[in-house]
Amino acid sequence: MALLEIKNLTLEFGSSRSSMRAVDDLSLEVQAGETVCMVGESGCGKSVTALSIAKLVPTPPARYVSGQILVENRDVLRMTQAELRTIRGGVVSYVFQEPGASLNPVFRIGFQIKESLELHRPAAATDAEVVRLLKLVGIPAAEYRIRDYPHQLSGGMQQRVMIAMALASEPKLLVADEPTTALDVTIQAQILDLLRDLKKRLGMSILLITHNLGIVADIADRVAVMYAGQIVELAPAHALLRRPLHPYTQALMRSIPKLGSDEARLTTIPGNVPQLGAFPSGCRFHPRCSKAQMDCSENSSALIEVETGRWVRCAYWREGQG
Amino acid sequence: GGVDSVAGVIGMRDPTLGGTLRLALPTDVRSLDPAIAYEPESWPFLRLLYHGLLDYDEDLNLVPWQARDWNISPDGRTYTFHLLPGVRFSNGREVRAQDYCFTLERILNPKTKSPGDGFFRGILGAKEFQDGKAPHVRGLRSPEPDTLVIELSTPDLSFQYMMAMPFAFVVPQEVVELYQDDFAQHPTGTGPYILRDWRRGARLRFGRNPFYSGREISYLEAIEVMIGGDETLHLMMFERGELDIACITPAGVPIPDFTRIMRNPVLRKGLEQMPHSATWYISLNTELPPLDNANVRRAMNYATDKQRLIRLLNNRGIPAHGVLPPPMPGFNTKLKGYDYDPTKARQLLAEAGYAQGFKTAIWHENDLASSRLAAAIKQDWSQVGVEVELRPAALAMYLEAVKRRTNAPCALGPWFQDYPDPSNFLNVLFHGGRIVDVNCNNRAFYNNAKVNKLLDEAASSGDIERRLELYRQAEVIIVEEAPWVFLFHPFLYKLSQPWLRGPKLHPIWPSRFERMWIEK
Amino acid sequence: MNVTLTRLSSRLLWSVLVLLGTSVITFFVAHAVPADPARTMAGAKADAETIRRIRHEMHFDEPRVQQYGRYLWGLAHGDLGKSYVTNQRVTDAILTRLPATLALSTMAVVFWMLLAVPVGVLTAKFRDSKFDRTVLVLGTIGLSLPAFWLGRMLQYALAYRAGYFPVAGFRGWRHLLLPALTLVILFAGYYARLIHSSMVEVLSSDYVRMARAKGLSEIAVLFRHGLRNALIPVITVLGMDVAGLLGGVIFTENVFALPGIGTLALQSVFNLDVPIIMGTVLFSAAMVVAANLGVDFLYHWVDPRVKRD
Amino acid sequence: MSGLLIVGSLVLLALIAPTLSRHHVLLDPVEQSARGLDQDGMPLAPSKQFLFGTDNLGRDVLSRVIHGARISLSVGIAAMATATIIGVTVGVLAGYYGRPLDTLLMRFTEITMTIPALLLAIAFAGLMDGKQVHPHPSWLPWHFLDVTLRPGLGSIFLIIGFVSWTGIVRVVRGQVLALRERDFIQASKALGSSDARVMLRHILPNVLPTIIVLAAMSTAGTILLEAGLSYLGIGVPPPAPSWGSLIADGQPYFIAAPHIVIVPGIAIILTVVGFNLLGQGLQDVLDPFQKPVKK
Amino acid sequence: MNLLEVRNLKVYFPVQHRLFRRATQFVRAVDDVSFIQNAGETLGLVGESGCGKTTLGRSVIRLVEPTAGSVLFEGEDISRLSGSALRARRRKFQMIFQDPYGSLDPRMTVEQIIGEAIDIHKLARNSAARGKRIEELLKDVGLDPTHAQRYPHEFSGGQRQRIGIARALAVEPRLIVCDEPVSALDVSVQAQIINLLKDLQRAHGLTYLFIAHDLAVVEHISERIVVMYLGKVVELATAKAICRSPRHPYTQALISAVPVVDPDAKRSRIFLPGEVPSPIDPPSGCPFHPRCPIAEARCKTEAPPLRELAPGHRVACHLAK
Ligand SMILES: Nc1ncnc2c1ncn2[C@@H]1O[C@H](COP(=O)(O)OP(=O)(O)OP(=O)(O)O)[C@@H](O)[C@H]1O
Ligand SMILES: Nc1ncnc2c1ncn2[C@@H]1O[C@H](COP(=O)(O)OP(=O)(O)OP(=O)(O)O)[C@@H](O)[C@H]1O
Ligand SMILES: [Mg+2]
Ligand SMILES: [Mg+2]
Repeated sequence: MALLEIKNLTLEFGSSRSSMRAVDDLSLEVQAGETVCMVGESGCGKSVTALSIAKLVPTPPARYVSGQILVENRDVLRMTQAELRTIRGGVVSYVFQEPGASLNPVFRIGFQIKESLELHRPAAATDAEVVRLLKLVGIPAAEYRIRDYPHQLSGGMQQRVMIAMALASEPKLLVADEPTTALDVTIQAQILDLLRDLKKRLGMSILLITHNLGIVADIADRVAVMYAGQIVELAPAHALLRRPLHPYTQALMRSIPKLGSDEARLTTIPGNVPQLGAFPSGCRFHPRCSKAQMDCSENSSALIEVETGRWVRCAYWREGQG
Repeated sequence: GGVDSVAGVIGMRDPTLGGTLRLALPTDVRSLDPAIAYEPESWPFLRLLYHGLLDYDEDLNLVPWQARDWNISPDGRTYTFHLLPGVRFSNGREVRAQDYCFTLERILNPKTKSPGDGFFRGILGAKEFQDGKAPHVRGLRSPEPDTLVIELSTPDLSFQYMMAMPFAFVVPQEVVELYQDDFAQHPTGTGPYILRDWRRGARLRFGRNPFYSGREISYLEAIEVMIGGDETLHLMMFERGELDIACITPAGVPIPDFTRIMRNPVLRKGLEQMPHSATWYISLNTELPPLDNANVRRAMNYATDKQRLIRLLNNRGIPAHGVLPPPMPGFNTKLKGYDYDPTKARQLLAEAGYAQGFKTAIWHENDLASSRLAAAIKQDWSQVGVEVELRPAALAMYLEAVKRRTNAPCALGPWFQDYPDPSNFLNVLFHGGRIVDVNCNNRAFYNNAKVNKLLDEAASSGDIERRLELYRQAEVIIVEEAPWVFLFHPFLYKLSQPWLRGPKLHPIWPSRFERMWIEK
Repeated sequence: MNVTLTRLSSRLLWSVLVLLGTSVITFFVAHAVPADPARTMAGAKADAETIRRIRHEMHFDEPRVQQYGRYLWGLAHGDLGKSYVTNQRVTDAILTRLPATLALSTMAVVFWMLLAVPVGVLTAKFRDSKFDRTVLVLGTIGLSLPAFWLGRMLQYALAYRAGYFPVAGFRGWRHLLLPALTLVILFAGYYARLIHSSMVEVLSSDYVRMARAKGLSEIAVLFRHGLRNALIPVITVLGMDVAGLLGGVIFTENVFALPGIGTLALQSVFNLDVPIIMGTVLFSAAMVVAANLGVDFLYHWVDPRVKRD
Repeated sequence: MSGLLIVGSLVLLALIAPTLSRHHVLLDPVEQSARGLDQDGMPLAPSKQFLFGTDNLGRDVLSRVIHGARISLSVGIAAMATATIIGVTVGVLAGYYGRPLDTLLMRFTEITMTIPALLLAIAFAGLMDGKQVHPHPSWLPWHFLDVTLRPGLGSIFLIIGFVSWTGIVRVVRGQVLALRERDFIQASKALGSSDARVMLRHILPNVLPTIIVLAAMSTAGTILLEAGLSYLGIGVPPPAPSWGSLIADGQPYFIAAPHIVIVPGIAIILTVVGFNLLGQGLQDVLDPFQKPVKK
Repeated sequence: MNLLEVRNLKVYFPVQHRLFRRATQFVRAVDDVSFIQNAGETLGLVGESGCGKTTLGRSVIRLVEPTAGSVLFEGEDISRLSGSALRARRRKFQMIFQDPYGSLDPRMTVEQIIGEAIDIHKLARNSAARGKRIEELLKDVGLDPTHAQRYPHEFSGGQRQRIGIARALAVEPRLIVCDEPVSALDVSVQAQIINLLKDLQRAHGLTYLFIAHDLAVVEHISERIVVMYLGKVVELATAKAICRSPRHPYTQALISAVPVVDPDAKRSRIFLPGEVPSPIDPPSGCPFHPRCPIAEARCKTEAPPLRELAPGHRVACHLAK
């Protein structure tokens, strides 16, 4: 049984008259102990999907149009505020992109971690436990650090504190929304190592959001590629990186410069990422797709399982395959 | 005498002792030092604390107060006072005649900065003393501990009135010298009350003086004065029973609420009225054309509808036909003055060559009554072609402007008497010899040799009747020459609670709190 | 610690300079008024001779600069001079007026913050709701009322007519209720608005989302995590307003006849009582300067980020 | 935009007031009608003849309030303009050049802030007393430049403007400080723009929305300040019917004839609310554009 | 011939403003940096956040006042110029900013933004010529010239970056400092901009000082790369040399930390303990020694000079071979 099961989630922003569909009929599962990555360009709906898991998207302006989000088989979207609070932190914990902005600047980090403990493990809400957590995420001299304010820590440390805070409630699922984008490469590598290590030790599931395919290669078990509010390709990480099937995934991988490669020119995807609410008809990628056919602008294709565990949203995925 | 004054009291039952009188003042009294305080508002409080040698009875006659008796030498230059025995200051010491010498000398001493030194400059040797050429004033002597002799440099019958002014209230030398500049905070006098508490700008409390030994009995246990707020506010507090007297200003009741009170039978019972010794006028600067032309000035008088002005003030006054107000000795009932006659005004203007009218400005204080009057006068004058620019100003600037030579063409304001003698109006306000470039009280800058001569003669005349006659003659000329627009003489009012009893209104001492009592 | 000390001393130095500048300008502006303080002392009727003597006694006939020098000399010795009108020491004059102003300001600030904080937070939470819009309109009306007009109306209706409150004066805390209410009406809406917009920003911040993601209750999210951050920008405005109030609540004090700094300042201006004018202006300037310092320290307390730099 | 509606109709009313009077729709605002007072010289309560009653001199309150709009609005707007010009200049210079000019200007602002409007008003009123000012070197015969200072509207809006600019400085300076660091300013400098160009072409247009909002808000403030000064008796000289002076004249009557105070009071509130709403509305309209789009 | 020569450039920012005393503490954002750049060459600049890349880039074109050292542009020391002389020189060196949203005045149309450059240096004889030039520039950067009257907010991030490039090109500069021009852009757009920059370089003979933190991008576009750490240059070599055989331990760690898309690539990450120290109070000796996996005693005391280990390969490390 999946720990998290998103079924046909559709979410819109704005009033019902001028609604903009940010997430469209999205389905995704995360099994216990699994690391799933979501990749895609800016604004394609990754964060909104992630936040929906604990119903954290403010409504309004957002509206859940349809679908279910089952966390341990209970539908988050139909929960009361009190029930939600047990899910938030209790089952699903978050680590956000900008650690500096996500820690409350006016409280000591020890207090902020303890706050989590008090909510979900009141018995363990002690300084010792806080120190243990900080040590767990590799903060040196944790005993002294608990009295620090967030601004007194560097970005990498702040991110570790965030992770410690997320772990405090011993969640089953850690949702990390671009946890390393704001950090330097060397620090980013440290954080990714930490996540992988924690997952192994604590056996939790991770839903990791990124637009860096390198990170995917590093950490993911499965990958969901999103484009314009939809999942266009869903596959085991290794397979996907080896042999992307959707034209968008393929183009994306080609447009990334690779260290040590000798290409003179990068392959580009023509055109721009479509704006929210201005999605093209039919297949949303067709205006930029090199393999687009006549009917791509009319028929929106469904996500089809082309191999076991490999789903692609493209009718012509077979074209050009070797 | 003091005992007589009780006869002037309204009230059926015997006065009761005790109780607190609750009053309100718009602004703090400037000082409780009799040498400094020179505002009508602070005088009633000075009376609580200090007494002097002379006082007025209900008919404005001078009577001995803390003097046993007094006389003026036939040449009118030497005043002799004999002190009542056993009068004590509130610090317990008995008063000696020497204290009066000190008191008067103190006023003349420039260091004191008394605004009243002018009243006593007539004492022999005052000038030398003021200029620092003599250590003492020659004209002040105390041959016996209970005898005070004052010698003047020229005969002056009006000097007796100075001795009844609060400036001449006696103060003890040792206390003044102890506190010096701060004497006002520690007032010590011979009055029936002492200062209990004075939170500047907030409140003032008086309690009984244990050493008081005067002839009149005072009944109130305490007097409490709230400081701040305007008259309307005080009236509201009065109506809610928070005050015993509505307003202790001469107006007594704020103009806007007067009619309402008159129409309210309950409130009306507490309202007392009497003519005030004051005149409202517009001075016309006789040195500035076209006001240097007497016809123009007369025209301004004719152009002003005094009845309407009085109506604007809810009929709280009578039209003025001359300078002197009715309660003043020497008031001339025969003066006709100028009635409202715009046709005549136009005609006079045409004669003077101003058929088209002219432009002028009226300075006035920016209080309600003045503003109202000025606005009405502006409209009146515009009927005869005189275009007026109104120049309202706060008191300090108003005075600066109107007392400066060739500056303000017209100035609207009242003159209240200091003492009941025509010289207090005529000499001060119309004597050409007193014209100075700044701070000139002769705001019309009126200079008529004949008038000057009459006024000089009157001032030094030792005969009361002759004095008054000379003043009458001078006033006739002044009215004829019209350096003022004579407006009206206001009434005095007092609105008090039904339980408050005490002496009637008095043109010089409107409020004599020390003689009031609360009827339970 | 040392850094704080140097910072403090440099701030103090600047404050002194500001006060000095204020004193120069006030002194010369006050003396630019065409009126003679000597006559103020002598009263309306005094003759020219008396006034001349007083001018001389008071050194008013000296050059302006010399008079200012004399004033500064006194100031340097802690002597603010004496009132021309009442001869009271300026320091005493201010100190006797301070309690009324202080009590009124404190009461008003406490009440309006008690009102504005929950309203501001809740309107931010329920943004664009009917409640929010009503508060916005009421708040706008509140800050659009002329203080003296509102004071008079309240006084008339609630004190004079209904008798719920004393009409005026200052004999106890009950006398402060109505003036405080006036100030609350004037300020509460504005502060609710201020807190609202600051709170709206805070509510969209990442750490509030984080607090929700932790599973905190909405009350804790709003008032523990949100409010403290939302108050940070409000502190500056509040500091300046409190300074302004302490410098004299001119209209409200005037309407309710409260013996405060405002009435003192007002009267001194009308009387051209230069020492008191200087005193009250310097006092309110000192309040502003002190408020700035206070705000700085409050910032440190509320916002730990400031401490480092 | 209810603010715009209120302000617009008030301005319109102010503009056509003289015409209305000429056509006897309104009465003369300064005429002291003999019928306007009762037997005891008291103002009349609202009636058919005088819709909002008469004031203490028997003048029609309605006409005075409507004509008062002319004065109060023009004082408000002129003072706002003065304040805005000073405030924006000081704010932009201080924010753009930074220390030490910033420190100097901000201290100066602080000093100005502490000097009471009241004192300035009284001093100005005195200074404006018919003095001649020659704003040119004495050896130049440019007498057409001479100004005679008169008390009146001009001095009132100068005073109010002069005490109101400090609030604008803070906001403008804050914005400029933030703008100065923005990359497009750096880009313009990199292109070789002079400081003047940067300030006029980039800084100013970008603070303009704020300035407009501030201007609307400070008009509200200046109208209140004028009313306050008039209430204290140092505002617009009589008989010009500014709202503040209407209240000032009427306020002693507020027990006996409350309409004299209430009507202009409501006019002030309406106007100030109007300008405040206008400001808030403008903020909503202009702001989204101003904020950098969220990354 | 070298176009740009930076000699011992230092940029210190005062930390504390004190009233009458000189500031006592400084952020040593750029600390004694020297390098030479040839005309037509792209020099990459990498390093961790806060190591002074932007400051260096900005001080080269005098947007930041250098504290010491000199910047020779075409042989002329521009760090000493001021006023109109500097302003006239500015058309020779331009900048492209990281944030395409913040670097365009939101209140100007595209035509005004690009036109400003032309107006300041009076590069167009009349308005027709000006219009034509703008049209040309827009075409050059791949934008639709009919969009000239639009405002920046009507464009996407990539398009905005193109406008910024067009503005820089308008004055026909020789050197363009590109401060992370693609970091804020989507992965797919990033490639478009990089290709565009390369095309323009070829067409106009431009010289780029290219700042980025993504090593892969820098390697792709640059001929040589400068690696900075705490305001100092730690390694300078050709792009190939830096990426294939880095010699400084920091560069080595940096290269090893770059995530690689290829799932089969074998990973041997060098773990760097600790965080980047504060530039206010940099460590003594070699600034990298507290995190360096191979540091020795002398690294703590002795600052390593920039040594030339191979032709054109300079490294500031005592131990590098
Ligand atoms: N509060 C909101 N109101 C309106 N639209 C929103 C809101 N939050 C998100 N959106 C829109 O929803 C879409 C999806 O946003 P989301 O944050 O999920 O993107 P993302 O894939 O996480 O992008 P990024 O990589 O930039 O974080 C975007 O187009 C965004 O503009
Ligand atoms: N104007 C300034 N005043 C004070 N310190 C500054 C200023 N600009 C930059 N700094 C400091 O100088 C150091 C170098 O900053 P710089 O912006 O050059 O780094 P960077 O390498 O570009 O970083 P990033 O990769 O984050 O853009 C940083 O510590 C920064 O805080
Ligand atoms: Mg996101
Ligand atoms: Mg940078």
